[in-house]
Amino acid sequence: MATTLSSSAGPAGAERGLGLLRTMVRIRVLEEGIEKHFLAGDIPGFAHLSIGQEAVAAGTCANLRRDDAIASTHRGHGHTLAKGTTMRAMVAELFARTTGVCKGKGGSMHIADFSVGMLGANGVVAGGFGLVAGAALSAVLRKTDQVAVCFFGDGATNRGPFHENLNLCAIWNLPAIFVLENNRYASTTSTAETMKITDVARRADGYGMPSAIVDGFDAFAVFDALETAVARARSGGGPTFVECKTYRARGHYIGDPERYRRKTEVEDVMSTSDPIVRMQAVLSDELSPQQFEHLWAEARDEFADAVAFARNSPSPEQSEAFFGVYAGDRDPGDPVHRIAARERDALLPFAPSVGTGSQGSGH
Amino acid sequence: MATTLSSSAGPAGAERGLGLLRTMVRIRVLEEGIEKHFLAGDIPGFAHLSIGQEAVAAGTCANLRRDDAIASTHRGHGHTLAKGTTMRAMVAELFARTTGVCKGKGGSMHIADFSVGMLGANGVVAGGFGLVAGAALSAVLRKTDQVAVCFFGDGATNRGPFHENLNLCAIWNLPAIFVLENNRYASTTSTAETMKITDVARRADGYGMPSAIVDGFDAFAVFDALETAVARARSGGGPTFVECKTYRARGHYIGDPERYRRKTEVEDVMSTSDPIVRMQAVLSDELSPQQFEHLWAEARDEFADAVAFARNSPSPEQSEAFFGVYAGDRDPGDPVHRIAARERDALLPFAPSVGTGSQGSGH
Amino acid sequence: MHTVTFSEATLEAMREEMRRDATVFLMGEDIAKQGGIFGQFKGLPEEFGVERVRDTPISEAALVGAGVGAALTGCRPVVDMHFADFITCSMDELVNQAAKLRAMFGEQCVVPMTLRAPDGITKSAGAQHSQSLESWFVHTPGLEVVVPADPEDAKGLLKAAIRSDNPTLYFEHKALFPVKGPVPDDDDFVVPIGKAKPMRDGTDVTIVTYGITVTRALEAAALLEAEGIEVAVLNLRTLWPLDYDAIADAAARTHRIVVAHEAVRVGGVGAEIAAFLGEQCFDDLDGPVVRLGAAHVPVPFAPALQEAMYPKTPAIADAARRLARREL
Amino acid sequence: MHTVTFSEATLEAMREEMRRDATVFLMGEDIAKQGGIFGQFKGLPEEFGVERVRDTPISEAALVGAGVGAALTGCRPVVDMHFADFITCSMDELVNQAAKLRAMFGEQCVVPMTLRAPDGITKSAGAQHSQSLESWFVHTPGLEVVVPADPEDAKGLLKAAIRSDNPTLYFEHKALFPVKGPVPDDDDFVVPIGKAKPMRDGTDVTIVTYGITVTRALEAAALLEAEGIEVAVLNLRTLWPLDYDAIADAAARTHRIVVAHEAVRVGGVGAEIAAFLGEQCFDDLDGPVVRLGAAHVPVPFAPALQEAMYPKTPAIADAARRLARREL
Ligand SMILES: Cc1ncc(C[n+]2csc(CCOP(=O)(O)OP(=O)(O)O)c2C)c(N)n1
Ligand SMILES: Cc1ncc(C[n+]2csc(CCOP(=O)(O)OP(=O)(O)O)c2C)c(N)n1
Ligand SMILES: [Mg+2]
Ligand SMILES: [Mg+2]
Repeated sequence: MATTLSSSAGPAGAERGLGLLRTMVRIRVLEEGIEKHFLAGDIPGFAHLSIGQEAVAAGTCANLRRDDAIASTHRGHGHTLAKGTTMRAMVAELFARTTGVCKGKGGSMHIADFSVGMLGANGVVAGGFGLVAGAALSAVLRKTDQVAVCFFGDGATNRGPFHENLNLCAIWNLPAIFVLENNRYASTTSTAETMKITDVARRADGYGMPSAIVDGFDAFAVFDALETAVARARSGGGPTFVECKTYRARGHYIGDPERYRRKTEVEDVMSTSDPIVRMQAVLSDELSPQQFEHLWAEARDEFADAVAFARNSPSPEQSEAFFGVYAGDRDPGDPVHRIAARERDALLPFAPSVGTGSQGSGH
Repeated sequence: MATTLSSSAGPAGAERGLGLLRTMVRIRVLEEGIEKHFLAGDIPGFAHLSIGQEAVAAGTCANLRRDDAIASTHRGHGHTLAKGTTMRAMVAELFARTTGVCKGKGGSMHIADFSVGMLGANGVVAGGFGLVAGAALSAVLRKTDQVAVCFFGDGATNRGPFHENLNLCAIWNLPAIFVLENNRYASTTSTAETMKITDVARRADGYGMPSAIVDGFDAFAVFDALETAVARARSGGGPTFVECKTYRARGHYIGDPERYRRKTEVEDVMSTSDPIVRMQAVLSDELSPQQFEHLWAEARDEFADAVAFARNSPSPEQSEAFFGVYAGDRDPGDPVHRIAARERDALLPFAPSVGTGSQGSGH
Repeated sequence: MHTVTFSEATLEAMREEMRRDATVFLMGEDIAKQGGIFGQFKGLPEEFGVERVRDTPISEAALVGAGVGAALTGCRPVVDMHFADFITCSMDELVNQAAKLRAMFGEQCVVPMTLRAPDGITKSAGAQHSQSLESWFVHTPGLEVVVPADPEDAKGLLKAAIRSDNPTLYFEHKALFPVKGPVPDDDDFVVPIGKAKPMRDGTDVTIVTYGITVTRALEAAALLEAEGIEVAVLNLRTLWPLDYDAIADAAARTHRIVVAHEAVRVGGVGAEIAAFLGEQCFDDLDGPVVRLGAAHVPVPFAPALQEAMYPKTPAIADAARRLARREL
Repeated sequence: MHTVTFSEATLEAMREEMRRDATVFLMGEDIAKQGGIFGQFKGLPEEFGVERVRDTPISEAALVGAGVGAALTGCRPVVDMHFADFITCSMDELVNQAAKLRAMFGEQCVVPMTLRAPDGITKSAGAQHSQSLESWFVHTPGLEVVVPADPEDAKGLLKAAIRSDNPTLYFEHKALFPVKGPVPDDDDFVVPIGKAKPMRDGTDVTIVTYGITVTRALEAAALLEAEGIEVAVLNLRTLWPLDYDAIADAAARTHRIVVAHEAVRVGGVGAEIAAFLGEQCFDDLDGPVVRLGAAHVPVPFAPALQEAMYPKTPAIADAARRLARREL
């Protein structure tokens, strides 16, 4: 899939580049901050960082409207931020506070923000394919021109739901876009061990779905591929598969001993491919070092504000553990409420009080 | 995948053809008989016929040793017979008798014969992929040169286990062969509705697995493709995908009203493609009409004998319903036996006596 | 009231809800072209078009997954599982997505999806086409589970399931589809989720049951009536949320309870009910709670074996009789 | 006896069985290169090679499916599910194939497959990484289910599972892996499948439990001992086949029973046990069988919420105390 005119050209391109750069910098700052606070014990649960992959989230979401949908993965901070969730709502969620976007019930692996069409990170690898197929089907049935985008990793492409949902979207010509972040690893396992092909995009052929392969370190390249794909989907042209060749610069999870690759491998890739460094180089004719520094400073301020916001937010009341599951369970007249209230009464008296600090550690 | 010399050539070819023809005729006679006895109420449950597809079973199994494995589908009579199960053991099973190959506990949809490496028909579409991947893996781990063959329909290729197991066999280079019977329909639904591609073999590319497309009405063509595939698998060359273009000449199940296609469609295909008619035509220089008739008569005798055998066989004792689940459950010292015996004692006194006739009807 | 088959009752429910709400749609394997294995989809594609009545590939995981996605984004999907046994092919989508998303996401969303699952033992369908799996889903927080026993339930519960904002499993017994019964004429008739229905009163024993076993329990009660034993029958209708109050009420009134279902007895819904009774109604019980269910075996193919391994009218009558006669 | 962690105990079991029987092999995601998330596979690829200790793609359905195929054809596969929650991704292979093939095929085959499934609530792993799903499989004929409570169980039950000719689910609680305890030195030490183990005697109440909750029950018993209440603790070890005799025995001896587990209470294994007691041991019971289990909610992320929704030592002690004091 070729775009005739790169979106990086001219003054419009520079402005676009600045937008993409800002998003990438915000993601980087957010994730470096998450790493620090996770290790400090402020963030419970698991956390997976997308450092090195920011161009995919930025280049994709820059093409989306607020009412378009995305589904994300266990590695979803970048997608979430790029789709429009505030750092406050995200950090408060990671800190397990009531002001978090999921009221502290989701955490990093299950962060979602329906106000911006973000249908959730997912603790199940390949969990997003069905959600996106369904959101795309829903757009058709409700006769809107919304599109739905699925982010997923190379590892997810070996699961059955990948196969079933891509085929379904192809035959029904749904406005879905499949954005593969091929970062060369699924946890400890390299793609060379889990598939014989090097370009996963070949699998799209088996569904009769058009595909593109792009340099996933180049936010412009991602933007261009998605621009075409989104236009196709929005105009009834059906789904597209976009394979972004990228790299995970951190461990699989925070704390990963990373025995499956050499430190130098990471350094080698990042020294030439860091998507932020590359974008800054592209924009260096248009923007001064001070302007770059300003972007970083803004992002750092935003993150510091989000941490302060999270710290000042309350942890949920323990009685909250028993509600918010069924649509009716806060209504005293609903049968399910009565059952939930009985469970609360049975267990809550024995609940240990738990500090706001982390119980977390890597998995 | 091309075979340089067709296995149909020369006197050896004629002998091979005769063998293939005999198998096809036996399958046809068996299934026409099953149809009759099902409609007469002798066979309970569901039954799915493979009439029109006999060349695939015959051409494939002629390449296999007794200790090679096959996994079949809900449409498995042909595969089972071709792999070496006797008609007696099959018909008795369909009649739900103790002399059936599964003691009457399986029936058409779950017929299996481990004595000939037949790992079972399967009531779950795509249920065979995992069994074959595992049997092939087992052959490698046990250091034998056995191969494992999976029969499956076009519909099954849209399920996740297809994807996962083909990829697994490819990356591990397992001695597995995937024989697709693309008969244009999955129940009421044509392949045109369920996939955008016409050659499912394209999906094999996505696993880096070699593939072949053959005329599935031509038993020689199937034989040749499988000869290559089996040789590859046996010699450590890994899996192969073989797509056989074929046609289901009967309803999806016995009793199917077939509203999804015109009667003339079936007649059109069968008038030109009936694999038995075609093989007889190929062999007409070598064999006389009497010889052909002899083949049919032999098969009919074999079937009549099998029906007589089944009719003379007992139905299982009702107490059998409670045992044969766990390896230990017939051993009075085993904990699971005691539980099973208690269940028998609780329910058996109320068991209605059931005749040997059918409760069956189409599904 | 009018009389229809169970199958037609589900059709009425589908038609009314699809007319009432344009976001309701249906998808499944082989549902449109021949009207479904049990005729339960007949005429729907003609009235609502193939956009809203979709034949699908054999891709259960995608169907349920896409059902969840559509439910999250403004639709009310009804997904037909063909046979309940194939829920196993979409278990992750159901259990780890549909059931959990609302809770995990802090109530940002609802998942108004209905799964229709023809289940139960009939006609030697064999081990892979005969299961009753409802117990798994009662144990799975986030799901609703309903099981109609007759055409009235079939219509009213299906409408309730479609209108519910929660993911709802609707288990319909294959052998019930041709059964006839009265159904209210009102287009807005729904059976409330979470409420059991007393089918008959009695003072000696209550048979607590659901689905096709309600019919067997009623037959058993009629048999025992002739012997002078008064048996009440409680049709649960909904398995989650379970109507514990109605069950406790039965214990308070008859003090003797039989729980019966076609699902495997061990770990079945009957265990939950019996355990509840033993815990919360201990003083009301004058005898053991007797549980009846299928044996702990895959359903065998041979008719003689199939018919031996699950409880029908005689077994139910025997348990109620012995309980009433203080023989237990 | 020697003292090892739970994780090391499983490693000993794997090593001994893999040495003993060349057909035993192991496969799973990310098990070889870093020794597993809990160190439970450390050193195995070095000793047995990557042919027998296989890192796999993320393809749970294929892993279990291939496990069944290998088990049918002469191997003894051990398949690691990574997290028990992902059994949902291979539910058909487990329930419709592994569990049923021997029965459907008239005993032509055995399916000696072991599924290792790290489960349970710990460290805010959230709703999709915290489930205890054993109840589903007790309800599924054809499967064995074992749940070790300590290193001794871990080793002995894993060896028994591998040697068993039936498909066996081995649920290992994530929080148990670092826990230390004594393990017999004998290479042929196995814990028999189907037998419960009394962990301590007592005359007032028995806590019937399994897995990680055994530790909590023992803590509760120790607390109550100080109050003069004598509490017995029965570690079930195997959930299927369930040791009904040992449970009945407990009822005969203490007449008061608490059943506790970390799985969801509703429809949990505790329901089967309580129902059995209410039915078969009615006259032995002096009070209600009290069931404790997790609330009927997906496990929440926030630590304060997670810790509120399942029973730990204080809740178990309270139930036993009230039962002993005739307050229930
Ligand atoms: C169904 C399922 N299997 C296994 C896991 C454990 N797991 C979490 S992330 C991961 C690797 C995913 O790899 P990939 O899809 O390439 O995404 P990446 O981590 O590289 O972003 C695994 C195996 C899971 N969460 N879900
Ligand atoms: C998992 C699953 N889904 C649905 C069905 C119902 N079903 C049985 S056969 C069949 C069609 C199979 O089509 P195909 O794979 O092409 O095989 P064919 O019948 O053409 O031989 C369907 C949908 C099933 N048995 N298993
Ligand atoms: Mg990856
Ligand atoms: Mg077909």
